Amino acid sequence: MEAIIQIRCSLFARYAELAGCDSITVDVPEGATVEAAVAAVRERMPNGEQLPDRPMVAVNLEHAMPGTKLRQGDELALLPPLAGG
Amino acid sequence: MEAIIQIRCSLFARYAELAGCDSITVDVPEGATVEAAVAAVRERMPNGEQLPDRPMVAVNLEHAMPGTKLRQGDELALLPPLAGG
Amino acid sequence: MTFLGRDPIDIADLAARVSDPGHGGTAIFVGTVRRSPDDGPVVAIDYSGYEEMAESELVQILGQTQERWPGARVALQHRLGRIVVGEASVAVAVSTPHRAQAFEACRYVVEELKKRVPIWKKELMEDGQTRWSDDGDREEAAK
Amino acid sequence: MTFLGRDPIDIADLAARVSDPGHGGTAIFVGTVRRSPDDGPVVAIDYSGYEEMAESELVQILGQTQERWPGARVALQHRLGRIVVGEASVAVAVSTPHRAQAFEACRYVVEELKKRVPIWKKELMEDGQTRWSDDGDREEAAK
Repeated sequence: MEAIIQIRCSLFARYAELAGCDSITVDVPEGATVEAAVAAVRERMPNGEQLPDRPMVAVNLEHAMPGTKLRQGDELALLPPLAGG
Repeated sequence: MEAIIQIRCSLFARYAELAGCDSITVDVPEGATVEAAVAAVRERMPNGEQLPDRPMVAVNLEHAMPGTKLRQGDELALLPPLAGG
Repeated sequence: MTFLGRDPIDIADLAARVSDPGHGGTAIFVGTVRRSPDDGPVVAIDYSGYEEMAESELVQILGQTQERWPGARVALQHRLGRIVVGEASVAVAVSTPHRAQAFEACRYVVEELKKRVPIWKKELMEDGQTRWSDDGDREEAAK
Repeated sequence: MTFLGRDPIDIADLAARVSDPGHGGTAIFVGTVRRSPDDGPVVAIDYSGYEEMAESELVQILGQTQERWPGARVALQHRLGRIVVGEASVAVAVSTPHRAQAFEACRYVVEELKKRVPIWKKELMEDGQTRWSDDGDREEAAK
């Protein structure tokens, strides 16, 4: 049987405002991709349908690709378009 | 008869040190070029033979070419290689 | 070392932090909250960040800068919280032996920061409305 | 307006002088007297200038900068007299609406200054010797 892991996904700025919260935890199969976890977040999060198709993502404080695989304990984050400076 | 004009030539930095003075006045024919005035300065000024062949020159606070013609009252200056900044 | 803070940015302090007797050129960039003529009456911007990641990205950017311009000294400060029009939100100082590298390295740090560091801006308008600024860099875009 | 002076350069003041609510980017260059590893133990530099002409050239350079980058605000200070290693001899600040122009215009001012403004340096060595520095820009050459 496939192991299930919990992934905590942090939300920032306009995404946090959209969801009305700072983080969402989703259950995904071990080894699921970032893309699959984002799909789970989109489904679970209030107003998740308003997220862009492919939001910018970080895993463990690093920018990550949709194909990156996730393990138990990884920290996911959805990043709205950056606007620093 | 050709009119003679007095041209005061200011010296700076290493040229002032070379000459032991800050300025030299030379007599040149009216309409003489910068080049001719510089030749007169070179001849008159202590250690003038150590000036470069074509020192950088200013006339009336502007960079000037060797062919620029001089009139009474013009302020000539010999500028060592610039090193501002 | 921390690059993020809430206090006003002190440019002279930043310059002093990269001072080096072997370095002749220091380039400094200061980004300031501006009131754009085309975008309505912004009075301030609230800056927020994914702070842990922003610090980590900045450490990387500074490391890459020092790889590319060996010996360069870099100092950087990015302010978070509410910043009113005319005040600095970010400043980067780079010193190198010669000036060309200082300009290039400073520009590099600023461009990388814009590209990679997770910081966001919420604009506060004169009428009390707010707006997320993520359609480009309002207060100082690249073009 | 005067660009030359004997007092230490105040970078924060220079930045404040180009501050503008419509400008988001300020680029600042600071040239510092440096102790070069290859040129012997310089302890200070005596800066002198053809002051009237230097002021006039600087006015022209700033005018040309504003023609090329309309609306740019520029402040500049060049120090004369004895400046010890580690202290600033020149600083240029330029603000523009967007950052790319601020960097370009600041660089332009510095390069033009080096090319055109009649200022000279006499290096003072540790052993008391002096040397005119006109074989290139010791403390921060272009390369």
